[in-house]
Amino acid sequence: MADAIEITIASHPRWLRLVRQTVLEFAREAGFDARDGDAITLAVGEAVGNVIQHAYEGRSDQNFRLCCRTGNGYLEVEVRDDGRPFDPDEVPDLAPDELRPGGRGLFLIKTIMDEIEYCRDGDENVVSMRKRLAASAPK
Amino acid sequence: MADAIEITIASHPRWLRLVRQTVLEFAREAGFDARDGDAITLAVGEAVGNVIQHAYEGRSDQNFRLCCRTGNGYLEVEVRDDGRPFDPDEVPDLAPDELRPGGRGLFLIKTIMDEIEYCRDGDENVVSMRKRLAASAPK
Amino acid sequence: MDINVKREGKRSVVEVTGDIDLYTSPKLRQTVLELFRQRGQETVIVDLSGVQYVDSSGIASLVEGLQEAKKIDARFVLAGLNEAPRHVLELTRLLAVFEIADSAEDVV
Amino acid sequence: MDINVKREGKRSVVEVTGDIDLYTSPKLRQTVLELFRQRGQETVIVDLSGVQYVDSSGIASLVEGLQEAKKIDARFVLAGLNEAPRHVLELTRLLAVFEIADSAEDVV
Ligand SMILES: Nc1ncnc2c1ncn2[C@@H]1O[C@H](COP(=O)(O)OP(=O)(O)O)[C@@H](O)[C@H]1O
Ligand SMILES: Nc1ncnc2c1ncn2[C@@H]1O[C@H](COP(=O)(O)OP(=O)(O)O)[C@@H](O)[C@H]1O
Repeated sequence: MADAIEITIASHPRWLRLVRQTVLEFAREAGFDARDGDAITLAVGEAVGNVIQHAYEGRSDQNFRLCCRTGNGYLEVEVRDDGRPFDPDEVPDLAPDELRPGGRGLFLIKTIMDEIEYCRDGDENVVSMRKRLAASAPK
Repeated sequence: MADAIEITIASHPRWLRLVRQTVLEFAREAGFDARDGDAITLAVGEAVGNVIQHAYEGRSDQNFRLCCRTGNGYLEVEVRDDGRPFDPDEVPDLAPDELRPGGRGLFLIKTIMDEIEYCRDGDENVVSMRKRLAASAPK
Repeated sequence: MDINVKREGKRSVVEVTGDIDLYTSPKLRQTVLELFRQRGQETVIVDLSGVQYVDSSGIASLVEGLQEAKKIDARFVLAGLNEAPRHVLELTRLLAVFEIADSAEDVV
Repeated sequence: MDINVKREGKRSVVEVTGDIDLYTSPKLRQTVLELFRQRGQETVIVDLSGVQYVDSSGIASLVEGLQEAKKIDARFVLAGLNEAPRHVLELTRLLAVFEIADSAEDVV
């Protein structure tokens, strides 16, 4: 069954937990097990954190949109903001186990999700992430 | 600090849990304690259940919108659907402890929330509910 | 929500885990009514110790269970109420209407 | 997220409860760096047994703690890792980079 939720939230980090709980519940209801649900939640949390920190440069009075869709054996999450444009190809690939504080968000998203795509839609930045449901865990 | 989230969801009861978790987290972050958070969650769950069951007459392929706002010492939740119009004044007040199965949803909403208002906005039904934060628990 | 029924002769314990809401309450309703109607149970205990949420449709299912029990002179007990389910029963003034037990084992 | 610091001489245990994310990690970072820089601690153990979620900003704070420890020849230990935080450290290949203990009491 195809199903979707869409949520608009202020760009304040106080709402990150709410984003995570919503995504986790969506992923679980879409048929992902607890471990995959936690990983998807982490990936989406990173994408939203980047929107707050980088696209909106820490401004907490902006809005972003989160859309979760599930259909035949997959989950798709889209995050939209109207902040600073962003080209992920300009970000250097760094080894995650190097001893420096930042720079592991995109790595985590890529590692966890099966597909990730950045694009610009009018004035909006759109990050789309997809994960397939393992054949063993349909619901 | 005034803050808001808005969420659009399919009218399938499988998403009721997600609605509740989102509302609970919003209420807690807005400063309500666990007991009040649970009660607010129940009231909103009843309002959304009524939209699914009555406004959409059980059809699970429609959408409804939920908006949560918090400002100086209050929480406001609005539920919007474009289903069948509804006038709560036509619903008889029944004693909740009478032995019949249904008819306790509106009673619970009214008991828990400080204010509740039904109105029609264009093609939409709007339920607005408000609850004040007790003076002892600001955040 | 998961339901696990333990039947011993004329007495059943219905162990519920998870939330009882509009999505899940039909299953609880059906389980309870079947135990009275098809299985001829004389006592049905609903063990709610694994339940943290009950909405008005859940209350409706429990009231139907109680109504069915009264009709056939059977016994219907709610056991192991957590805080939130207890609060809903208080708000709807039904706490005194049901037979309540601390746990399923307490019902003699 | 809540932080509770237990200091015994040159050794501190930083007990964290809740999620470590972009919202809360600055507090953890500050607590740890202060223990090394202002309090002259020789061992700082971060007890994560009350933590179910750590994001990359949380990882960043822990890495800064480790960097500071290395700089001043002190010891920095992560204790009581639950499954999700452990998984993040595995994914970022940092599990072998940190000193890990089952619990704060295990650190001798
Ligand atoms: N949504 C975004 N908008 C703008 N810039 C971004 C966005 N996401 C990532 N970036 C840029 O890519 C860099 C790497 O991101 P990331 O791997 O998440 O690590 P970190 O956020 O810790 O720096 C960021 O420092 C930032 O410059
Ligand atoms: N959002 C709504 N749209 C249309 N009708 C409604 C709505 N909410 C309530 N009603 C009507 O009011 C009645 C009482 O509602 P309620 O107290 O929630 O109990 P119940 O849903 O168990 O019947 C319902 O049976 C229905 O006829």
